[in-house]
Amino acid sequence: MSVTREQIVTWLEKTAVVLDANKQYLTDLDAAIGDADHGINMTRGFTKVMEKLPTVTDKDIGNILKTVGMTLISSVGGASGPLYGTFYMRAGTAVAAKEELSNEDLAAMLQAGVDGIVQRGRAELEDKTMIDAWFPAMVALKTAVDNGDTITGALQKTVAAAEQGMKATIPLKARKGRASYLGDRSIGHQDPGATSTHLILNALLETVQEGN
Amino acid sequence: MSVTREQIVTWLEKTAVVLDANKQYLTDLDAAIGDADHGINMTRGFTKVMEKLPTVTDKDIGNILKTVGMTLISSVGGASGPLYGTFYMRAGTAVAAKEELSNEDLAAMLQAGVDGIVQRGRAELEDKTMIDAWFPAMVALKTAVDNGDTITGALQKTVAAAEQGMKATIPLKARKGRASYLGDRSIGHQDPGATSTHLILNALLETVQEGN
Amino acid sequence: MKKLINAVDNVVREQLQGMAVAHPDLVKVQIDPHYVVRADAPVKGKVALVSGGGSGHEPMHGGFVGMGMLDGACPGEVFTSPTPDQMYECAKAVDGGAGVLFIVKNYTGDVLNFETAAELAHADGIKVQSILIDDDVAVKDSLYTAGRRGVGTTVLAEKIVGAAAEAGYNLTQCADLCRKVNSYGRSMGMALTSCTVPAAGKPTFSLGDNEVEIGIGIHGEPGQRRMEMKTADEITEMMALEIITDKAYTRTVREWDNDQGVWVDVELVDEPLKAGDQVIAFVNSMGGTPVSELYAIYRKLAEVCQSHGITIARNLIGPYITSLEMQGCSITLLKADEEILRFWDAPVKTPGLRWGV
Amino acid sequence: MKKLINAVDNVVREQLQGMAVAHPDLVKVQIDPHYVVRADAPVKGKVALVSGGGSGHEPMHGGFVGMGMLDGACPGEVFTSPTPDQMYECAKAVDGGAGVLFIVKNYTGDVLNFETAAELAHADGIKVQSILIDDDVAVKDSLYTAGRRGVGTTVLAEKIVGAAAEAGYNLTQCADLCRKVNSYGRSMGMALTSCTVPAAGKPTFSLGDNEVEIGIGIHGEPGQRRMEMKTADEITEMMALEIITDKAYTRTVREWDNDQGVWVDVELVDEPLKAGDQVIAFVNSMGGTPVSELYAIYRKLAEVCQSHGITIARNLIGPYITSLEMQGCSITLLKADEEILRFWDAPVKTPGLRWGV
Ligand SMILES: Nc1ncnc2c1ncn2[C@@H]1O[C@H](COP(=O)(O)OP(=O)(O)O)[C@@H](O)[C@H]1O
Ligand SMILES: Nc1ncnc2c1ncn2[C@@H]1O[C@H](COP(=O)(O)OP(=O)(O)O)[C@@H](O)[C@H]1O
Ligand SMILES: [Mg+2]
Ligand SMILES: [Mg+2]
Ligand SMILES: [Mg+2]
Ligand SMILES: [Mg+2]
Repeated sequence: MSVTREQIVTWLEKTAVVLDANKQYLTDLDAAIGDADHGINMTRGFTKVMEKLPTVTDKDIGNILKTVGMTLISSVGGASGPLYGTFYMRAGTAVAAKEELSNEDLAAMLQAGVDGIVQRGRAELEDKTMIDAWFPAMVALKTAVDNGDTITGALQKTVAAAEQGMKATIPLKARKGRASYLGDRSIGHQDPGATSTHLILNALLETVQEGN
Repeated sequence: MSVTREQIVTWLEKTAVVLDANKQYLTDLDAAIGDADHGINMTRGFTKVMEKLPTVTDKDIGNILKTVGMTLISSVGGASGPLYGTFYMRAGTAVAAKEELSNEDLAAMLQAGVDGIVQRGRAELEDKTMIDAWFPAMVALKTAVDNGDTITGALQKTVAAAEQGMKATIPLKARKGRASYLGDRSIGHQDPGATSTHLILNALLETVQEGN
Repeated sequence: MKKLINAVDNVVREQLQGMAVAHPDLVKVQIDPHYVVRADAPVKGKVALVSGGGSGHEPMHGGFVGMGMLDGACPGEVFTSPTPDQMYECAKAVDGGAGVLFIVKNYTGDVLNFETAAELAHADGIKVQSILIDDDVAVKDSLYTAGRRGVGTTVLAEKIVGAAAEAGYNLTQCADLCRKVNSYGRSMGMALTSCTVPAAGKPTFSLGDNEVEIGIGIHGEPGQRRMEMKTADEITEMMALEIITDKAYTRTVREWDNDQGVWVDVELVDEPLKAGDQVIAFVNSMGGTPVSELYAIYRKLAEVCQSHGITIARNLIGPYITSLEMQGCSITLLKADEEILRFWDAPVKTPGLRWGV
Repeated sequence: MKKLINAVDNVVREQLQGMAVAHPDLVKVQIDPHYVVRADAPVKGKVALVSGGGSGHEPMHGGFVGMGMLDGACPGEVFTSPTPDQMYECAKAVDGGAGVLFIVKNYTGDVLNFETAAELAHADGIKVQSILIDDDVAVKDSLYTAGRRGVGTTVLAEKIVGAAAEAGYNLTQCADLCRKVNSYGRSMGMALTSCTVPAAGKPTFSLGDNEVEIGIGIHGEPGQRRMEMKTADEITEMMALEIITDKAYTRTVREWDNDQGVWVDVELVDEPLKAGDQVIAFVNSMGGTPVSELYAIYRKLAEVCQSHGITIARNLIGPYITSLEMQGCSITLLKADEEILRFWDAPVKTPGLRWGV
């Protein structure tokens, strides 16, 4: 089993669609504990990605992902721009020159991307950021791949872990990003970045499920 | 029958009370077609009048009324300050040195005051201003006095004429003061200045009725 | 009502006290009766400019007191004309022997109270002239109204005539220049929201989510008409066109004849703007509209002017003549000749407007 | 949502275009990527100051570009940090050979994007230093938060360091002065109303008729706490006391080491204000609060400072670092030594701040 270049492209397209569909939702989450722009930021970024994508769909996966990262960095701004941008840049570097990805490649790609986010943003688990979704998702994928799960099975566990991590941000008190200024008032709200992370991973699962 | 100095003082006290009680009402009328301050202006003025009044209650009526006029001019501002101020100044001049007023004195006093308002403000009948209450009231008083009515009877007709004039401002289109800027939009609203004029004259009637 | 105020009765006084502690180098503030004069008043031999009106339009007028602009300002209660004794005391405090020019916005209250003040000052031997600002094109005729309101041109007149007085113009020259500036200036305003007079405690009018008031004055009063919300470009174009295509405006005003000591009726005519004219363009916030939105307005205004052959020689963009916290804006176009531009560019040093020094 | 805008996607661009037509003598505006540089950029041999951040804080930063203040400003989308390529292009456009100082407000987005920009500029051979402004005392600890936000002190730092650069300070001297100004400055803000981000179309939060937010930042985010509306005096005293009694503040920040081309962690400590200190007092409107209310605030602030032995040497009162049309205010006290006062008084000529020239 493997993930093809075409599937990576489909994943990115699905991501653009799902973020757009959830633009208001993500922005509302950000209004509660941030500055009411996360959905707007992500849609602006992935609209640009969709403009750029046709120019690189014949390139290798590493190249495609790096283009996505650079596009996000230069069009999103805010905290999520450099963080998601770094994710795709590092993910792309990890799978440089590949035309399709084995399950192990996919796990390595996710790990490299998440490491990049942590290095840039210096968030730790339970700081109530996107890391609370990315990190358990990455661990779940690695474990499932190590256990020899199918790609679909592995990604189901990945998305489930991301969803759980996302929901687990609700009771947390934020320690990074704008939400941290609210102190206790951040408790009881779901982190917008963790929510977009879950949507992105779920788009990957759906892509792979359709391919089977 | 005559109006005593004490009754003039009572009239002014009653005026202060009734304007204060109608502060919100007058301001609301002004909000509709002006700048939402007529009640505030009138109360500010008559609060000052009440402060000054004790220092002149032993003076003659002309003196008392001129003090009221000067106090209004120097404390109200707006359009109503100089207009009502002029009314009391001229009224006071018309009854200079008197300690009590015959019915004829009262009619002459009102006429002098109203003439003063017209000279300053240059409003004509049906311009939708306080003149629409003052003018018919003045005519009614003069006619009643000429007919030999009692003071109470004459003032009842005066107040009735003022009230009718006040209500007659409702369908008018304003041609003077702030309301004139509204053009047709001023139609359907009662003029605040005509309303305070009616209240002031009614306070005089009540004073005289109590005295009997 | 939520405002950063204490007791509503103290609003004006406390703002003046704040101004006094903030700018002792620029102004002196007198409380009861309230007026603001420049720190070095009276300036001997210089014509003194005095303006005034209701409070709630800040920085106008108190914020325009200082070198190169006003010598004195008389703030009334919020949106209520000041009283003659304020104006008279202020005139006495600033007269440096060369006379006092009253700059009066055309509202019944302001006009009547300044009339009495001029009479009082004259009786006291102070040379007085009084010029009316009536530039609001939203008021169409003067026969069936109190005449055009004084709005945006007031700020420009105070700056320009202030510089002329500083440069040594005598009282008649200052009055003539002020009359010219008024006749060259035209304004139009609009509101997105009402404002709340502190003493009233609630908004003066209410507007639907999709409504705006067009042709408002500066006192939170409703405008000439209410219409559906439109884009900034459409609103700007509409207002700019009302100004640019406004016809000649004729009316009779009372002016003070200082020699005779009487009021005389004079007929004034403002000529329309025309292609080839240079202007000072003034985009003003009503108080609650941020400067960023004014720049979007200015962008379109420049386009409309250009397409009508009108050159913007100078501009002023910001909250200068406001209606408390009202959201909205006004546009003023002032035809500018060499004399006007020269005095516009001259140094000014006031709390609210400063350059060249 | 009612605003004087056209399509929400064009808001920032059209405001910049308006600024370009309004002030060609002061600034040049670049569209896509967006940045504003002074009309005479690059100024040879002078350290160039670049700041930036989300739009919606106007006049900051674009309005502070010009002689004696910023060389360049990078506006992001409304309340969204700009991107590294804007900053990098802007740095290239203003570098006059003496290097570029980035003045960065401490928000995760601004910090991360400016970090990338510094790396890009350095790789290009441009000397870069980057100083963080983190002056908001409403954020209590830095261990469990993203650290204090950069608010009012930013405006003062841009003015003061801008004058120093104009006077010939080299890059390190400018960076040191900027770090000092930041460590001497403390701010606190509050909101009466929310603002509405154009792209969101509705207010970010809603407040009851009798509620205010205390300890807000400048992005329409809710504050540190919500409380019942109080008088201007009570609110002023409360904010002033939080600033004056604020303890020493210690945190670790990343600074760019231009020689090594690496980020290094440095520990910074801000010492508290104390009796005998001189300050620059800055009373700022969040955009929708009129200047008249700021004067009432200033009046009380002066009283509170005096009773704590703190002398206000200079002041700035008006809307300078705003949150769109939000009603509310912030107070900044900046301890001022002779160096700071000298550069504060130096001439400045920008669309948003001008004196001495
Ligand atoms: N230091 C950080 N590390 C990881 N994620 C972060 C960090 N700071 C913020 N985030 C994420 O960014 C999200 C906010 O993104 P966005 O609203 O687009 O940017 P901004 O906060 O600049 O407005 C938060 O919900 C959080 O998940
Ligand atoms: N020229 C005038 N002549 C007579 N009355 C006038 C004139 N102009 C205005 N008024 C009266 O003044 C009233 C408004 O007074 P007020 O609200 O106190 O002053 P302002 O209009 O200055 O706010 C109007 O309702 C009208 O009756
Ligand atoms: Mg956000
Ligand atoms: Mg009124
Ligand atoms: Mg009034
Ligand atoms: Mg943001």
